[in-house]
Amino acid sequence: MARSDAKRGGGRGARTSAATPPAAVDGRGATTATTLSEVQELELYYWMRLTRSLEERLVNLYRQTKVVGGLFRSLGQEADAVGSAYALEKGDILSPLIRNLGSMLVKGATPLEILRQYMAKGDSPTRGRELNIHFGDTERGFIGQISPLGDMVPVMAGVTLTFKMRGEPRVGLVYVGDGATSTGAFHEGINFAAVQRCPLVVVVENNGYAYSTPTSRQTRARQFVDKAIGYGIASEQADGNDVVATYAATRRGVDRARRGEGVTLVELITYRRKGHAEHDNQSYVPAGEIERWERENDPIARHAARLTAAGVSADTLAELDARVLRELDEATDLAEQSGVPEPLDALVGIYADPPAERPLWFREGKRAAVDANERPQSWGTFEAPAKGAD
Amino acid sequence: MARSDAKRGGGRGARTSAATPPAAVDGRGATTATTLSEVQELELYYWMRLTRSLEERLVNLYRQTKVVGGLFRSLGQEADAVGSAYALEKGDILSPLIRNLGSMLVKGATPLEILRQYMAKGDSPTRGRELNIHFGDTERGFIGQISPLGDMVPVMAGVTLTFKMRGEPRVGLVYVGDGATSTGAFHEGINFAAVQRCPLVVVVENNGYAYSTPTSRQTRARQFVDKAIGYGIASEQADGNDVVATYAATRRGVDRARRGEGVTLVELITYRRKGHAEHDNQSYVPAGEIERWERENDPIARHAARLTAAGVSADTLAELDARVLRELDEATDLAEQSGVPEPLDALVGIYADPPAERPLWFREGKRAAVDANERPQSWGTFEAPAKGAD
Amino acid sequence: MAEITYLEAIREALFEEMERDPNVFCLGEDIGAYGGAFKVTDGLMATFGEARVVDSPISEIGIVGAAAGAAHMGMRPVVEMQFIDFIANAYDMLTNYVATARYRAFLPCPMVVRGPSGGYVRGGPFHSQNPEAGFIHTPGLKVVYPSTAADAKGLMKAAIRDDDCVLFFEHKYLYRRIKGEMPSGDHVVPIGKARVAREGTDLSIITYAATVYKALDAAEQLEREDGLSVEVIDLRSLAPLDDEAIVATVKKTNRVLIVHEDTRTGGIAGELTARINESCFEWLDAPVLRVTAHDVPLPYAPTLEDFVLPQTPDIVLAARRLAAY
Amino acid sequence: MAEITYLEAIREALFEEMERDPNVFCLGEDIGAYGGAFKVTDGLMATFGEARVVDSPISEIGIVGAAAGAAHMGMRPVVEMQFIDFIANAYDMLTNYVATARYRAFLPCPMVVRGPSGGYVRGGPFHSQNPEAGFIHTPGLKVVYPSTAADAKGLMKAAIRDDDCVLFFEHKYLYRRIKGEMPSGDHVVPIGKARVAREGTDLSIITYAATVYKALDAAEQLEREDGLSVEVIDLRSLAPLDDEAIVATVKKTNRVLIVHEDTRTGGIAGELTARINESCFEWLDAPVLRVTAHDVPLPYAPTLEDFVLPQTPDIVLAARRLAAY
Ligand SMILES: Cc1ncc(C[n+]2csc(CCOP(=O)(O)OP(=O)(O)O)c2C)c(N)n1
Ligand SMILES: Cc1ncc(C[n+]2csc(CCOP(=O)(O)OP(=O)(O)O)c2C)c(N)n1
Ligand SMILES: [Mg+2]
Ligand SMILES: [Mg+2]
Repeated sequence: MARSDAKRGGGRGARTSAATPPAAVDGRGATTATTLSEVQELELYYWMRLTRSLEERLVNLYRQTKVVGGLFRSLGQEADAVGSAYALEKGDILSPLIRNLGSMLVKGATPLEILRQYMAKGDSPTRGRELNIHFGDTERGFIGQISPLGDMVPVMAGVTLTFKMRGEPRVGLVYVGDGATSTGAFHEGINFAAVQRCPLVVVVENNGYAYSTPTSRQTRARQFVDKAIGYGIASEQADGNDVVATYAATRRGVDRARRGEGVTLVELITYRRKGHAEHDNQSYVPAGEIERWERENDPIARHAARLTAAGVSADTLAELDARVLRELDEATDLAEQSGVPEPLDALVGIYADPPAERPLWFREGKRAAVDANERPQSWGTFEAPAKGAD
Repeated sequence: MARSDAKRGGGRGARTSAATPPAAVDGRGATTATTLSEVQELELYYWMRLTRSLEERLVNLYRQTKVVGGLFRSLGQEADAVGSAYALEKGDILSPLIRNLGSMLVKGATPLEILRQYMAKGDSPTRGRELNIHFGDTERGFIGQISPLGDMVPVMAGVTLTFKMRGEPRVGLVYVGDGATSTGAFHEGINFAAVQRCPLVVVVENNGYAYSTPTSRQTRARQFVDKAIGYGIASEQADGNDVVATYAATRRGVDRARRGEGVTLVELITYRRKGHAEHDNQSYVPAGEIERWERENDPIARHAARLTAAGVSADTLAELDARVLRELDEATDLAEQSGVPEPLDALVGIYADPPAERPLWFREGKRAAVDANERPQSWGTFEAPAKGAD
Repeated sequence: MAEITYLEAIREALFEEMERDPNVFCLGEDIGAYGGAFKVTDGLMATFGEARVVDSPISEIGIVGAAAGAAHMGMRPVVEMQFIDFIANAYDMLTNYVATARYRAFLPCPMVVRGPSGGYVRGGPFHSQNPEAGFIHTPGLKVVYPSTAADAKGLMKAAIRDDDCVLFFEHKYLYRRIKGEMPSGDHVVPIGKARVAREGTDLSIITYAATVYKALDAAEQLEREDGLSVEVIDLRSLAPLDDEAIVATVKKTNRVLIVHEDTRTGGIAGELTARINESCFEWLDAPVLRVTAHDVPLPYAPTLEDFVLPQTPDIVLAARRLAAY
Repeated sequence: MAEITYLEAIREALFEEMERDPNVFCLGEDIGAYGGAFKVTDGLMATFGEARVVDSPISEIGIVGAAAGAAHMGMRPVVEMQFIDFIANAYDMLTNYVATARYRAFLPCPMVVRGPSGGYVRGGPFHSQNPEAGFIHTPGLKVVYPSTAADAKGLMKAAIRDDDCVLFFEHKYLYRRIKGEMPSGDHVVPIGKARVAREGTDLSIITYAATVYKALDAAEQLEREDGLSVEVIDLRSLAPLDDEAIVATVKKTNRVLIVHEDTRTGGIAGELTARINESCFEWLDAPVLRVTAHDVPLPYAPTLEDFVLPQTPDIVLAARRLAAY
């Protein structure tokens, strides 16, 4: 495939590409390769490692109470996020969910952005307005999610309808969890896209749980690909913990979309090894289940083993690991230096016109009614706010 | 089967049953018969004929502007409504849609109620509050629809969840059109019922159109039964213009539900021979399509032919037809005598407590601000309001 | 110039905007081949083709969401709700997704959601609603509700050109009953500006949509029978509200009656009263009164509907009370 | 008697009502085995079994609709929205189906929809909402929003026993911060009755939920620093409103400040102002003022959230202005 031209032919290209996100080529020239070069497989390794280490970094910051709000992990799901996003070309657009940090990184989101975002900094991508990885950049090709699940499916139907209307050879990809398939928005969106034959890939990340709810209480379908039949669309199913298989299955859907053959539902089977968010103790998970997935089916370990078997040296991988950490150290230092948002910025940009709201009269002329985190005396003993679910 | 005990064994039982709705037996004793006796087949004929003639009567009243609001026909779909409802037992509950006048009649709604309802009379089942056939009676076993399509699916999921929770051997049936399958409510409701294994039958009436929209623009699925796969539920498909086949297919779903085996999606293939409502001129229908269905596939004509072939005399059918007209004449006379609702009744029963709202101060003490149908002078020349779609 | 109806004025605006800007397209149930339940989009598909007049499945969440996605990509979708009542199905998509897009994600979301609204047509509880209150409450949305043919056209053009989401409520009672001449040229009515429908000095009636005509009739009668000079303000835009025009009329007449067809509790009259109270308390010679529908789902039978909805005699009675205060 | 938290008080009410009435059952996402995102329903499944504590798919339309169906059949479902923000997804089902069921079809619909609401918790735009305005606007629904632990319990019991649908908003900031003793016996707080949270004679603050505490703090400060006697009314019920209590406090103090955490435009303060204006215009010595959130989606960063939401100093400033008027 034509991806990351600039780095072809050099074994160390992967690391180069890692420093700056791969400059993927124009979608129009895209081939339909579903096999990958070693350089590309090393890129996949890098993105997965970056995802995991970045989340580990966030855990540290969370424990230091530097993260505002909840922290969401994709531990064990890095392959499904990275492999699927990697199937897109420049110009294509994806809409990530809370487990798709990896997809966003592949699409060019930077660790610095993620860190600032989680720490609610004033120079974060949403200037402190939105949580965690809820942000986007249509230029780089990802659109930020909102919390109500399923809503991004109709939105991405509209994004890809536009591609089709304009005759652009671009493709969209939207993620939904096993849980989110139960929403009306998912249904209306995928059905609309199917009827309109939008160039859209719908990736169902079946990670076994929606918060505490096992898949068996979410649907009676044997498997999520069965839903494709009811929508009259194509489907693919893959082992979501095999990054190459994930890539290939998604790529088939992407190619189909680009050929004008409409929607594909891709089911990626994976497993959520951490709780819904950091506060969740996973009491509802059968004993041993998590450990078994960790032991037998870690996507990074599996990919590393594949690379090693293919002759990649342990040093090469270790260097990539070290580079990831270096990059994260740098990003963390920078992120910690950022300031908090200026209160008055809260009133800017609700509309294009007027460009800002005026402060209410009882605030007029003041920076804010409270500069510190004000708390009524009558509220009694302070307890830390429960970290909300997403 | 155990239906209409009281009338078994008498060839003229059908007509007797027609006068008073059949006193169906207790569901608990229900057998699982999917074949019908001649008496029962005559009942089916009667209900279909009653449906059609009642609608024809309504057309006359509509032309005389005695119907308030739009008029909706089920011409050509009488078999799908009647046959499916006939598969239920006493104690079972169905939720009809706008094409299910026949289902309601089978469940005990009377022509008089329907006529009063369409004419917005004060003694109509909703006392003039709701349109056309939007009414119900949980005792007799039908729950009134609301206009937003799909909403009755979750509601019937809850009705049947209750049957299950209480261990009652009752079954629910909910109708949706081909168009309504595109709604989020349909999806969330059928999925919920599937997961909970509610004793629910979901009948998709595929009549080729949703208002002007052909099925091909509603879904890419080859057929609606394919949707059952995506929900992991059972399905049945039948010729909706064959009242006996419709009955049998639905009955299999009903029996499955009663056995505790959860939801069945029944697709009934039929055709909407009239427009969405009386005002719709069906300009979007390919030439000859309606005529072909009328000529080749009229459900009443087909059933009459079957009965005749089975030895039922033309006289028997003609007597049933005559009886229907007699009943309708009586009902029409009565309905026309009914008065309009008392204005103050508009304020009664929004809540159980308080039992009524008080008239606003500018109305206090007055029957109404206007007794006639007031119209601002400034509105210019009067044109009749467009009869709204449902 | 010939007069055209309120409905034709909307259609004319759609035609002209689609001609002007290839990014404008229409999306909705039965709007294409059939031309819409009320025929507002009649002829559009024949002129602009299926790609720009998209007949959708029955999926209000789906089409509002799809419009948002298209708007992010630079399109300017106009979505029809077959009846505005079904906008309730898209409440999450509109209030959570669309309204916040610019603020939380810097995503432009220029789109119009339009549909037949309002009562007096024997439409019953689900074909007569006035859902504005649930939306003016949401920062990020704009809401307009014209009463004249010229405003219907001019506001539709403004709505389509606005860089944010505009909910465009069309009063179905007015569709074919109201006619007007179209101002020549590119007639755009700015969002956020009220209109003085009638000048007066003794008291002000603030209203919008169909009840503008009831207010005008009442004003006529009050002038004739009571010698009262009544000013009638047609808000036209409900979000943002034209505070200047509201303050001006209050300071002029010192007596305010608000009339709306929507139910009473939580209707927009409350917000207007609060604003008047905050900004013009000293100018008020009487309490701000409101004539509204009763707090019930709108029933279908004529006697019931007419009782529940505000009528001209109600306005006359309330205005007299106010004038005598 | 030992104090329990606001959250525990809700749980206690659920326990007691489920014990009392076999028709009461709970329905929601992650409420069973997990006990709910905030653990409100913790222990219910262990006590009452899976049949009465139903873990549902992520389907707010589905579960609200199913609750309505069950309610028609004589059950008394209590539905949890994992965060109240997602009630927007069920807006059609609640406003069109549930709210009208009794009126249009004589179908009883006794059900409770409850969920964690409100801000001050760094929850961002979709985990902090106060959606009351969109629902008090709908005839047929009741809405309560308690501020104390005892009211949380007593109102939950009243809500479950009410023969219509009650939306029960729980302020998540108060969940574990507020404690109180439970009155003994079968403690039911009637819906539609406000509470005088503090007696005063110089001015009235009308509020509810978390801002009750901000108002109380402000009252304290105003007494200390200004010698002002401030009455604080905790509405508790937002639909129906306790007009009697509102009128009583206005006639007593003649000056009213309304405080709510919800955004300003279209918030409930408008309705309150209209009612006060209509019924007590002559008793008002000053305009009714309101301290509310700014009209923006609620941002996540503490500096932004604190700026957008109403704070004690805002109330103090506004009250001083009002007292000096
Ligand atoms: C409409 C809606 N309802 C409820 C929630 C609360 N919620 C957030 S995440 C979640 C579980 C999501 O599960 P799944 O879709 O499987 O995604 P996963 O977290 O497993 O990746 C729930 C219930 C929500 N965000 N949106
Ligand atoms: C949620 C919603 N959107 C739109 C409508 C307007 N509407 C009423 S009936 C109808 C077509 C229904 O078609 P289908 O479900 O196939 O039923 P049929 O009329 O063919 O029996 C539409 C679009 C509605 N009632 N509800
Ligand atoms: Mg999941
Ligand atoms: Mg149909």
